[in-house]
Amino acid sequence: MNYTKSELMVVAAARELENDDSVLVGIGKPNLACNVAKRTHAPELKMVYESGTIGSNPSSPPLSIGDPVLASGAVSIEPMRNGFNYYLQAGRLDVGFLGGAQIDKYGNINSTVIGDYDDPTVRLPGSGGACEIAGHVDRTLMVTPHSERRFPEEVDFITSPGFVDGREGREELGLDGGPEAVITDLAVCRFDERGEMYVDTLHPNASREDVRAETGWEIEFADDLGTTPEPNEEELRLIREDLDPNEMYTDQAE
Amino acid sequence: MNYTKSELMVVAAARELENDDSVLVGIGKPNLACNVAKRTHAPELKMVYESGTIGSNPSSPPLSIGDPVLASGAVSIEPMRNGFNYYLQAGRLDVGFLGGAQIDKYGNINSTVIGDYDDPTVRLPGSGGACEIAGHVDRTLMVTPHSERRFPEEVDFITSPGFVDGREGREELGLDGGPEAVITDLAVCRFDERGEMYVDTLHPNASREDVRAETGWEIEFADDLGTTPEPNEEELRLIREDLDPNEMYTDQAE
Amino acid sequence: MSKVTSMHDAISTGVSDGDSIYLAGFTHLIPFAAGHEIIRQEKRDLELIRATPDLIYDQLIAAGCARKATFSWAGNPGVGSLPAFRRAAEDGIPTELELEEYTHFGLIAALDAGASNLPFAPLRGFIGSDLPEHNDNIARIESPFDDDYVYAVAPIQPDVAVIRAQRADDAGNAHLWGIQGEVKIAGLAADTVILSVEELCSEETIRSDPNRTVITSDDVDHVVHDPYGSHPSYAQGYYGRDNEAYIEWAEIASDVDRVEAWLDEWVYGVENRREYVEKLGAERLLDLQPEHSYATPIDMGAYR
Amino acid sequence: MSKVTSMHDAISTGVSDGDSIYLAGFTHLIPFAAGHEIIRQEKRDLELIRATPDLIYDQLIAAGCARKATFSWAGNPGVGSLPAFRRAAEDGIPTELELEEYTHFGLIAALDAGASNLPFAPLRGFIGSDLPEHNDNIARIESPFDDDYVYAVAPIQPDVAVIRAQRADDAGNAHLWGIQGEVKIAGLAADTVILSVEELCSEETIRSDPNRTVITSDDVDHVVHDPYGSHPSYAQGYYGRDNEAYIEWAEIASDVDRVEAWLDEWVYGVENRREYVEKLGAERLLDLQPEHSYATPIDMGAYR
Repeated sequence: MNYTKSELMVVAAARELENDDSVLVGIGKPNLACNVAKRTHAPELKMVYESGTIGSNPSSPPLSIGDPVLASGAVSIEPMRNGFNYYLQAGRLDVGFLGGAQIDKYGNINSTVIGDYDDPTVRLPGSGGACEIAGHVDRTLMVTPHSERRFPEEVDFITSPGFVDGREGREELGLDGGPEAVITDLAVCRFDERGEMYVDTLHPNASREDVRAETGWEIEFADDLGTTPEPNEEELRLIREDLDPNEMYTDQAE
Repeated sequence: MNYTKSELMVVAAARELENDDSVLVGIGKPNLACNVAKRTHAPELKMVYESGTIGSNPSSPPLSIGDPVLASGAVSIEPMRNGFNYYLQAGRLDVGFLGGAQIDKYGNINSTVIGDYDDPTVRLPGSGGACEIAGHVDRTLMVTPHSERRFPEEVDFITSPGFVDGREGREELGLDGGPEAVITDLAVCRFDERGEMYVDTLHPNASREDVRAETGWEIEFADDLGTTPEPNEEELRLIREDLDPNEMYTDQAE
Repeated sequence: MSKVTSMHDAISTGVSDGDSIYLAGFTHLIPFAAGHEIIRQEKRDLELIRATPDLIYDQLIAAGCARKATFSWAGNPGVGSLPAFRRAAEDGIPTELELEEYTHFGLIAALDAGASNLPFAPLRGFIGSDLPEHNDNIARIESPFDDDYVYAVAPIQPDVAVIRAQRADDAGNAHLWGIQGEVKIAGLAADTVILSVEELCSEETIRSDPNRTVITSDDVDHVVHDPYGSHPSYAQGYYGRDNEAYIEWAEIASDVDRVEAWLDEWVYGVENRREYVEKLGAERLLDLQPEHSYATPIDMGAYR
Repeated sequence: MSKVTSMHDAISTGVSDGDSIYLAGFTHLIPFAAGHEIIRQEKRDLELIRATPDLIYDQLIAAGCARKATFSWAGNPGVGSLPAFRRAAEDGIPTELELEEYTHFGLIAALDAGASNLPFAPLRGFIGSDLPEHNDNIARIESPFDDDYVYAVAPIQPDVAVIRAQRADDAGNAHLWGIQGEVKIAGLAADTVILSVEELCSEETIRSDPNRTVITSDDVDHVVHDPYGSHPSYAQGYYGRDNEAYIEWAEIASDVDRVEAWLDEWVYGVENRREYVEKLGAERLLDLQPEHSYATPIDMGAYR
């Protein structure tokens, strides 16, 4: 099959989802990934949005996490306090998608500032729901392009905790779960027993050198380094025909 | 007019209510009093129940504070947490009606136990909403028959705070408002600048001696001791014909 | 994915001796049928939790099912006290009854903390009351921002909650209207949830009005279709509160022998709620029937 | 008792220079018309509070109305950043912008504490984040019952909240459906509440469905009937979100001159929302129109 890097990223993310997961869906590629999963191997996937919609079944991909297609036909809609309090904090959500301007080797995410907090070079949007999503879901998934700027050894500001300074650090704070996978345009990365990011599979056509060049520290590679499985026909058809026909979130192969 | 003591109590309570009050209604005589007020001098009275119904307009007097007539036609219905949190605690309610097995000279109420807490002579129902109603409304009204047993100098157990050990005591706890009036079958009592109960008006046909005999301490009388105004024709008609035709909560004169 | 079962099976699977259970509802939608099934199955040593124990807990206590009551108001609303509760609390008849006592606000805040996975909930409650001295799960706590203070309550997380609603689909997504009480947070706080409804409906009906949903399928273990399952409490729009039955209980329950006879007739003597309702008879049902009064429609819109 | 007034009068009476204001709504029902009226009336030194500042706060900042933003996510959802917000925060253009920053959960908890008259709200939030170091209204607090801990946030009580709903009676009892966001607690926490609705309805309509009520008249100071008052945000069942307008803003707002031109045309250049809607034109309105999809009815019952 002919496919693009962004299509591969969406499909790799979709395959991280299991049939009985409740997932806090983000916008863009995460939304596509959830919809691909729901229409293939995970029909029971329960899609929850920060806006409080539970069990959404959007007829078309939403631009924001509060679009009306997420409310019409949802199973339930909760006020924000209830969504955060009862759903997120009480551990009802299995998976969360997060993005950020920087992700470091412990999976900590920065979406607040580049530079100093009080006098930033770039003022980013901030946490939104991310900090508590990172703290309370079982598995955090990150989908982001690979670049040295985006993958520093240490983030400028921890907006959302990964393993903080290692798995023990996170545990000492009383947080369960943690980062599960980082899906880039070069590889799928996971976290070792110390909580450090390593490369688990390289995408077809990507090399160790490509990854090293775009990572801000000496990232390690799995002993049994694999190749990321390619998207199949049905997955690509869903993206191209049903979910993102206008290529808003993916570049698409012909 | 011919009227009974219980009818007078209901009417005296009704007259404590003002047109723009939000009142947390109790069952029995308080419910009658609120409905008399709403149908006479206080048409804008907003009736709120512990069950979470706001702006109820019951077609017939409810037996409990959660009857379906309180829900049908209400302006709003809140889950219990919201009712207590946003309405009561945040000071949205002006008046509350409370009863109890004992009321003492500072207006403290006991509806928990007679005797020792751990080995009670009588186990009473407990606080329910009363403790926080007493703490958070501007004016607490009590409607109860006068007897020495019910009016001890000090209650066995403070379920709901009146002025605790005087107005200063209540203030030190951070509580506003407090007891406004105690309406008995002999008199209407109020509270002086120390927070002690005194007799403000005697009901027609009741004497100082009657009150002294039924009160557990040397209760004082207002310098300008008055007589409780009698119910008028319309108030009695409402009670007898519309609100309590079966004499569930009042004895009625012919 | 259907979780529909009988009340018999839901209780026998869901409730074990020694469990803490929460039969939810504030006056409205009280799960009487579930309580009666618990009595019939002779569950023992239960901790009964609810703000308002009501008649159903009085019956469970009278039947010897309870070891403890966690509550905030133990009375028969508008009528008087709960005789069986008092006999157990005052004289240990038929069993000793440990009490853990709150105010309504305090108990609801504790349940909310349980539903929220918080180590405590703050409230301006208990102030000036003697109650905190008698309950270790109530503690004073200072504000970290100024010299203000509140009380905190520890979380309550029942082993089992039985909740009722007007309608649900067979997976357990439920719509409730009228007085909501603490139904939602009881369901969210508990490990096991038994949902009993007046009507089974399609998932489409639920999805047509998501703001009406009180609990979703992920939190529900068993769904029971039990019409009139709340009598003598009520279901808004389906039947009214049988106030006569509440008034009668005051007399029945004041006498141990009469309670036994009543339990024999109305609980042990019927197999399930259907038989109970048949025994109630059509006349009583008709007397409790309200006229229809539909809510003004809302349009959710179908968006492409 | 009618509180119905024009948006012009509601804003000129309700909002003063220096106020803290909360234009409520999470994506849904954002009060754009109110924001534009604030710009037209040249209110200054406002503290803008909301989880998601959105385009309307970007416009208020660009117009020079703001001195401070209290927020948790300052972006254009699905599109990118808020250019005017960034210019003010990074370079003080057109005015310096003080920031008070939370997470969504933290800000909503703070607003809930404000609505509840609590000195703080606890949450398992901010854990592992650098944010608490930069905000004195976030503090760690220990559980009084075990060795657990949480963070607390101080209450937020805005001077003014503008909230929108689909329908209300003229006294301000309002029904809202779809995404509820923080509309209710914003209204409860604020001193002054301006309620703007798509439709005025009878009190009877409100009372037909009390579970749908988001706020009641006692908490509402002004009622404004402003159809399409949320465009380019949306009103569930009435019109859809104008996603094109959100996407276009990214380009417009990146250039100070284009922003000025846009404000001249769409804010200063129209007198009120009605003129704005006329300017939008019928074609755009039709494109945003959903098909009808009514909720399955519920019966509240008429009880005697």
